[in-house]
Amino acid sequence: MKYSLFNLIRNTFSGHSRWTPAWRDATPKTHYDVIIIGGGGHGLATAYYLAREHGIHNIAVLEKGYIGGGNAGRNTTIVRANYLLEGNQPFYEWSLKLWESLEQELNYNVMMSQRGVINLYHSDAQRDAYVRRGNAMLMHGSDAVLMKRDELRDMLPYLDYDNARFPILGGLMQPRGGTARHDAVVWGYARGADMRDVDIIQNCEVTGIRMENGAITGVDTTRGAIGANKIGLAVAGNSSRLAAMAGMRLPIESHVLQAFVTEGLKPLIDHVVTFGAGHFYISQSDKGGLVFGGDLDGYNSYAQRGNLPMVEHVLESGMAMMPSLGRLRVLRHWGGIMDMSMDGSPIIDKTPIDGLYLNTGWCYGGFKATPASGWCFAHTIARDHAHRYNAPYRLDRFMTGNLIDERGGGPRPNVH
Amino acid sequence: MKEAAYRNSAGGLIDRDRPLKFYFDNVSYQGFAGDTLASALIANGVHLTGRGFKYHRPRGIYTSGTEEPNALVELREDARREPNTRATLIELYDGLSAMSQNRWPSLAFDILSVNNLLSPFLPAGFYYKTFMWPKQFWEKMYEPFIRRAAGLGRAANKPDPDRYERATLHCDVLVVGAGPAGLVAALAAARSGARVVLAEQDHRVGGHLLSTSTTLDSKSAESWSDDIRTEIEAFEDARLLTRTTVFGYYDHNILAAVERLADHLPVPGAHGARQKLWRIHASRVILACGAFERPLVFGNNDLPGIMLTSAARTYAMRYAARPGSRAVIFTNNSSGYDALADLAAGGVNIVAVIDPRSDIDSQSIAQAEAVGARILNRAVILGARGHLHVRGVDVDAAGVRERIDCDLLCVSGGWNPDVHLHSQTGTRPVWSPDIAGFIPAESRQRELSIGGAAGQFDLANALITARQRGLDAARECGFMSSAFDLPDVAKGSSAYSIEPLWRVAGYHGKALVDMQNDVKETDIGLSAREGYKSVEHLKRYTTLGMATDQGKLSNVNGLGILADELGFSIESVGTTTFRPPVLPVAIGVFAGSSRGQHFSPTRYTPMHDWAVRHGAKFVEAGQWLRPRYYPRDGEDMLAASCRETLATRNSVGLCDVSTLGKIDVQGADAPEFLNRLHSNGFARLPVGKARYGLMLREDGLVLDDGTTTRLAEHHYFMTTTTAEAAAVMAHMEYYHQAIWPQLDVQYCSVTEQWASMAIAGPNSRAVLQKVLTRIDLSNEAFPFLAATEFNLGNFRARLFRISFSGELAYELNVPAGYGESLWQALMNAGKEFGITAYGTEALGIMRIEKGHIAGPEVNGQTTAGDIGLGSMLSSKKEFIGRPLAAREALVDSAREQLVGIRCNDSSMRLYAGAHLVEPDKAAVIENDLGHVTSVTYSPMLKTWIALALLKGGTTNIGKTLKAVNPLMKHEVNVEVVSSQFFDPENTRLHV
Amino acid sequence: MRINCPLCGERASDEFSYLGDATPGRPPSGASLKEWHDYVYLRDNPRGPHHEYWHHVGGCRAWLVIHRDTFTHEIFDVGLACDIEESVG
Amino acid sequence: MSEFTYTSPLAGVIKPGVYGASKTAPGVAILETWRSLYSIMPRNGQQSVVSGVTRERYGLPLPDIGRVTSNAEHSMIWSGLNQWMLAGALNETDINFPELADALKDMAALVDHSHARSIIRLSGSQARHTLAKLCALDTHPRSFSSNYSAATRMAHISTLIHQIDAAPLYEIYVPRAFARSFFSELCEAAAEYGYIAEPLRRDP
Ligand SMILES: Cc1cc2nc3c(=O)[nH]c(=O)nc-3n(C[C@H](O)[C@H](O)[C@H](O)COP(=O)(O)OP(=O)(O)OC[C@H]3O[C@@H](n4cnc5c(N)ncnc54)[C@H](O)[C@@H]3O)c2cc1C
Ligand SMILES: NC(=O)c1ccc[n+]([C@@H]2O[C@H](COP(=O)([O-])OP(=O)(O)OC[C@H]3O[C@@H](n4cnc5c(N)ncnc54)[C@H](O)[C@@H]3O)[C@@H](O)[C@H]2O)c1
Ligand SMILES: Cc1cc2nc3c(=O)[nH]c(=O)nc-3n(C[C@H](O)[C@H](O)[C@H](O)COP(=O)(O)O)c2cc1C
Ligand SMILES: [Zn+2]
Repeated sequence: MKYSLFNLIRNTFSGHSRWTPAWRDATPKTHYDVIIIGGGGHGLATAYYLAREHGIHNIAVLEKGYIGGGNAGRNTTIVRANYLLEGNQPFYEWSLKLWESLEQELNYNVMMSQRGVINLYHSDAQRDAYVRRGNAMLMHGSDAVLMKRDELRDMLPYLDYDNARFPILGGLMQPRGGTARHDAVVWGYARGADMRDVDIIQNCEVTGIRMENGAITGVDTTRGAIGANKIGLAVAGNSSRLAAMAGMRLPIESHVLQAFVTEGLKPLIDHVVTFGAGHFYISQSDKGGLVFGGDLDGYNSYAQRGNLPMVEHVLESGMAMMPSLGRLRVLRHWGGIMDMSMDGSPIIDKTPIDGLYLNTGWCYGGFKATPASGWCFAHTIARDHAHRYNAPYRLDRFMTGNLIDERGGGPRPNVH
Repeated sequence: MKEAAYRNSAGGLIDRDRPLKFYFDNVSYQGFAGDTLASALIANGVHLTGRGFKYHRPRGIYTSGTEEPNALVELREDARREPNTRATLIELYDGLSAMSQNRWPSLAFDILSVNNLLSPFLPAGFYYKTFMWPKQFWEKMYEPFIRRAAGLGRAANKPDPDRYERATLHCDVLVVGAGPAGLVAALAAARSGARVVLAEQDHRVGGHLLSTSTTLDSKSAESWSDDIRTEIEAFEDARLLTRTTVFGYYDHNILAAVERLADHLPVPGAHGARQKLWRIHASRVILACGAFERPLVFGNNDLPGIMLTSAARTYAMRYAARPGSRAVIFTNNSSGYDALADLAAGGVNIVAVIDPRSDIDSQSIAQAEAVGARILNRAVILGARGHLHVRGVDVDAAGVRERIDCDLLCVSGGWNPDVHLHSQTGTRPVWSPDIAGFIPAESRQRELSIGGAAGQFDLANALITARQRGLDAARECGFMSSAFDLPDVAKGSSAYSIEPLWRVAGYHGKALVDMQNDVKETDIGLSAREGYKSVEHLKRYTTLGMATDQGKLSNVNGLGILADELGFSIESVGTTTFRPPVLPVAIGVFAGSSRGQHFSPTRYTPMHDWAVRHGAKFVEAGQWLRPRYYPRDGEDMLAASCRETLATRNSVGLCDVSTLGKIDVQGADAPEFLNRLHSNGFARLPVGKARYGLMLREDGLVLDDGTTTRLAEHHYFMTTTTAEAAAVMAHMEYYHQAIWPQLDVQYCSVTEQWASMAIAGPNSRAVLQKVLTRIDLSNEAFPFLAATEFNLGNFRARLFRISFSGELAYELNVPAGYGESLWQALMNAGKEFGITAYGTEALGIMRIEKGHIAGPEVNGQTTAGDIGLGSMLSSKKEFIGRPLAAREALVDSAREQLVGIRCNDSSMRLYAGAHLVEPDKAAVIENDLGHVTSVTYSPMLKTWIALALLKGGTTNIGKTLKAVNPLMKHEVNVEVVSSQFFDPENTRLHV
Repeated sequence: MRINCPLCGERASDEFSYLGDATPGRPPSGASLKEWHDYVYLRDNPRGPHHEYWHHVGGCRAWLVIHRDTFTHEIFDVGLACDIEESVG
Repeated sequence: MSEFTYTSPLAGVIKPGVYGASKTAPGVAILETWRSLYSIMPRNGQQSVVSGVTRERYGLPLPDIGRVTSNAEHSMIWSGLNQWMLAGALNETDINFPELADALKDMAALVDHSHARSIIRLSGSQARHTLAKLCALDTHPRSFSSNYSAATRMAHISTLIHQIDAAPLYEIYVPRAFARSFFSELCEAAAEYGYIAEPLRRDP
């Protein structure tokens, strides 16, 4: 059923009893042209674009739990395209463009809100690095604004300008950056895919990958074996486990990243603000909670649960950046399992196994990538070669040295 | 000030000798010490305390504890304003002021309550279906409106003026909750001699017993509890923390608790913190957190004047405050009857008990008869009546409808054991049909629940288990003791019995499941119909359980209704995930004292005070503070640093370089170790010589650079950059310990031991010679890269002839405590040459003039070749990073490589971060050739110069390019030159 | 988490820094580029027991090899990296 | 006598007096001290030989991990993996470095750290509670007592702590550059109990 004000009103008069499911609860068929493993944003978007752009409809998305229960459902919802390197910026700019018309495209309000993303800088070296990056963004056709301390003070009066250990000197802002309602993105893509006949199968964990003569034939799942010509992995933090089922080792480690939300408040923070002297970033959700996060806990984990030292560390940064936060209360904090890659950039590529495609390495930046990731992955699966936007995201780039290392952290996933 | 009309004249745990004045919405009232804000409001007959989140329906005090969804207020004012504070948890203090929130213009008349009328159009998730057209309207109109309407209280807009602290506690046994179960368990463990911590969020011990007239060994609950408290506190190794909520359960039995040291005071005392964060490391944990009473879901169940039965009992007994005069009880379980006598004793006239069950045990019936209340069985309340307060209820008793007037409606839907902390350990609670609630599952950590938290609602039995668990926990930690006698519990109640009722069929009005987030019973059905069937989807689609109470009241009812809708059992529906904190916790306390200047420690060099006295401006270099420049009257940074540069290049300058990392390396295999660490060779470095070294990471990119000096056959002294000092040390430790432990090498950081100063410039030798009178500093005796160690005064010092500035220069290291004195001596000695202290800016100018790389060039993305050091990769030996440095893309000659650039027009300036394009090309990425890394004005060349990373590197020398900086709306033509701008032959070094 | 450092005893995990998988052995001299690539870049990354390097930076500065479950975070064993490497040879 | 003067890292920062909540009965005493300090790192397989040398010279064998051997003047403090700190007498420079270096030649690396650490003596009835705010070490007498040492982080700073007696009296070794930050955190932690502060009694 189309979502519109008209239909909302019409349904009101029938006591909202006629709304149809946003997506069917499909039962697995015996065979699909394409199986996407992972019902997160990326997996569902991939299925959506496969159906919409490439006319493939015999598709299943297999999700071990409930759709959106992975990182798609636990991220801090920041959408931006403020990358430095040539390998990254065109992809993320394309993603941002897709975001800008996503609600109309999906007929689902994902509450994309271009509130502006501001990265603070605290030293001349940091400023220079931001100038380099801002210029790269502009040269790629994105938007970027360098803000001086006084301009920031007017715009973000609540920051600590006067007693900070690392004084705020300015910031790099991307006005088109912002936030989106994470769950709605998942549900919107699920609904869109479902309308194009994609089977969304929840509570269906893939436990094995079937191959014959080096080519994919299907998967084993907790709901039985399912045949497939092609399989796309979009399982974020679980990528290594799935790849292992196909006998592959990946340049990926799984790490826990925590996020936090406060009690609901009247409007306080209008932008997304990122602290440059520690790991901290914050925005306010439409519901009023301040949503924030920081750095990885630092060790490999599949627990979706972090530990106290990082909680303290994140909030130290929060207080250092914005000392009026002191009396607001943390309502809840949780963790998600990040697919941290060896250079901090993603991989969207074919694998050496015929019919097996890989989408991983999103680190803590994959939410904003959702539309373009699905779009490029669908292209790669359908056409068997990369689109120009994901061409740099090759699996063999560590072998050739074509690294895409924005932070220069080297092969230590926990520092990216 | 109004009289407290609903205060009973006797009873209660309040101090009637200490009356307190307080304000709610600017009206003043009176309460007593011992009151909470909620109890004091009730004593004053104030029930309307807030408005619902979405429909702005009037709301009153619903509970007496942490689960309160409605009575949320803005407490205190100005910088101390605390939004969303639960009235039920605030201890009254004199002058307390609280405001209601989320209403306009007033609590009783709230404009947005039209939402209540519009509510049919605003079911769960309506916003996903609309507000999409026209596209621009979302950000300009809809969203700002939604945001203003959403949220509850207003945050303070000034820095929090209070202090916070953090501390760590270690114990054998942590007991959470000092209700009867926790008290007994803690006592048992403490008597065994174990180190015990007992944490209780209330300011008194006794738990729910304080709300009852229960007697133990014929003592009142409070005196029995206080006796145990006294005994526990007498143990040297036991510690009772009151006003302390344990809110987080982390791995390996680390728990987090917040102690509210001053929230019951107008302001914290001098030197006192507002709150303290405890990190508790416990060998064993006993959870005795009790249970929460469950609401019932029927029409208008959110009207003020409706509250949990246990809350009404608490107000009546503990606070001597009458929550109403004429009460109806709606209960599906025996505990509702247990409260009757206490309510009646508290002056509440109970007219009827509405019970949906057909069989009611005789004990319960007797309890009702004792207070003269009618029992209506097989009965439910269809709806409550009233506008701003409940005035009556519509009852359906086995098909017979009846209206009963009342001003208090007490509900009890059964009890939910508080499994929150238990569930945080990564396990999920399990359904117990016996109590119709979730109880703890098997433990993942060394943790057990007792009492109400374990679903044990029989006090006498709970105490027996509590004692046993306390003894067991202590024994497991190696402490033995025997059981002790437990009190006789006056037995007035029946065994707990319940028949779950998730919702009343055929109710009228709205039936709220989550009162704070305004989730209605119908929303759950809608969610299920629309495919949001998983509990997690239900939660996210409807926001059930996402409010500040995190579903403490609403979740289980919601699950029950969902299970009904889907035709599943409640256990197969399961719970959502429990997350810390158990109760919302102030951000300030997590940060403790680490805020403002205390956010991160500051490192000071030995010469810091001298620099302060001489007017230096400082710059942060990691945690260090370094003198940046030493302005003289009115100079700005550029003028000062140019003067410092010229003084150095023309005569002599002195620079504090103590922040460089310094590592002492010794041992038989020291030469071999250094050889493996560096891309160039160190094994054959002569004793008494320094050499510039380069280190790669294992992936072949540059890690760091620095000089290393051989002090003796098996003794080297290494320096690193300031930024990478810690990383290099850890890198060495890793390779030595984890990869090559056979190497006989010993090393440690000596960064802190040495004050280091660079003395540079043509007159540096002359100045130095005046101080180091006994060393021959002539070029022959002490040439470039020479190093020596010697006695100076009563200490050892080291001298190196190395140069970052490109001048004749030395680095002198003396023990840190003598740094300032030596510095002063050099300044004195240099007076005749006009010696000038220079800071990091001048240092930067000189290094760029010389084309020396630093942080912007060694940024983790560059290879040795990129930064012009390709020749430092030895082909004769193995070293870390060598194999992977050879990857095709890393040796591609088209990579961006180090060059110098300068402005053709000396009046034009350059900016770091600009990109390079051909002069006639546009600033678009297709034309991008590289970027500018480090920029300075060169006082020697009298123009702006820069280092850059440029595709093709030095093959471009002589070309004209354009440095484009669209971000700063700037561009300028530049010439590509060698990165060695000044004295490329290094003649000045060797004089 | 609490880590039982063989030298310092039990300490909170924030005194330690983490490096990663301790299973792969550093390739011998003369190893191929592929071997180096696999060593530096590829990981098993299991959900479950995992041998990993931690550094007691805030304490004794020993590098440790910790056998830890990446799902439950349970620690089975902690050893000094130098002892383990020495015994491997 | 040297023509050069020593400056303590806390010079001008630590001022004698009584501070914080309780001026009459302060619970904590903070005293700046000085000792010469040498770190001793035995060569591979030389630990017992080195221990023999230090026993012979000072009566101080290398202690076990986490322990300290001491006599009236000196202490030998375990300070980390394969590392011990020889601490000289209070406020004296009494260890002959070249001589000791010679005695340990080819047996151990000896590194002068005398200026690398700021040393704070901490005592008083509330010393343990104060430490609980600075570090996560369990200072209960059952876990940590006289002649124990630990390398641990306090207020984000890597430190070495040595418990001297059961009073308790502690010595905390703080990297020199961090001394001021450490001192200010220490004062912040002790303020609740009140504290006496005393600067270095005499220069080395
Ligand atoms: C705390 C946190 C904050 C973040 N903040 C941001 C941010 O602000 N901006 C941003 O851009 N990104 C952010 N991210 C990153 C972003 O959330 C992820 O990169 C992105 O969501 C990953 O893609 P996904 O949505 O497809 O992954 P997921 O949602 O994790 O999808 C993977 C799915 O695969 C399923 N699965 C796994 N194994 C199997 C199996 N064997 N069989 C079947 N199904 C399986 C999982 O259950 C899961 O649902 C953050 C992440 C976290 C955890
Ligand atoms: N339905 C009922 O009749 C019912 C309900 C609850 C308790 N009880 C009776 O009480 C007996 C035992 O009571 P109990 O001691 O288990 O519960 P209790 O409710 O008396 O005590 C729990 C205590 O824990 C404290 N607490 C809860 N969470 C905390 C936290 N995170 N941090 C610090 N303190 C926390 C509470 O403030 C309270 O004082 C039961 O066996 C039963 O007889 C009966
Ligand atoms: C952007 C965002 C906002 C959130 N806001 C709330 C909130 O207001 N209340 C709440 O209880 N949880 C909120 N959550 C957290 C979720 O309840 C949940 O913890 C998170 O999605 C992870 O799932 P899990 O805890 O079920 O594992 C929010 C999560 C996100 C990502
Ligand atoms: Zn250790």
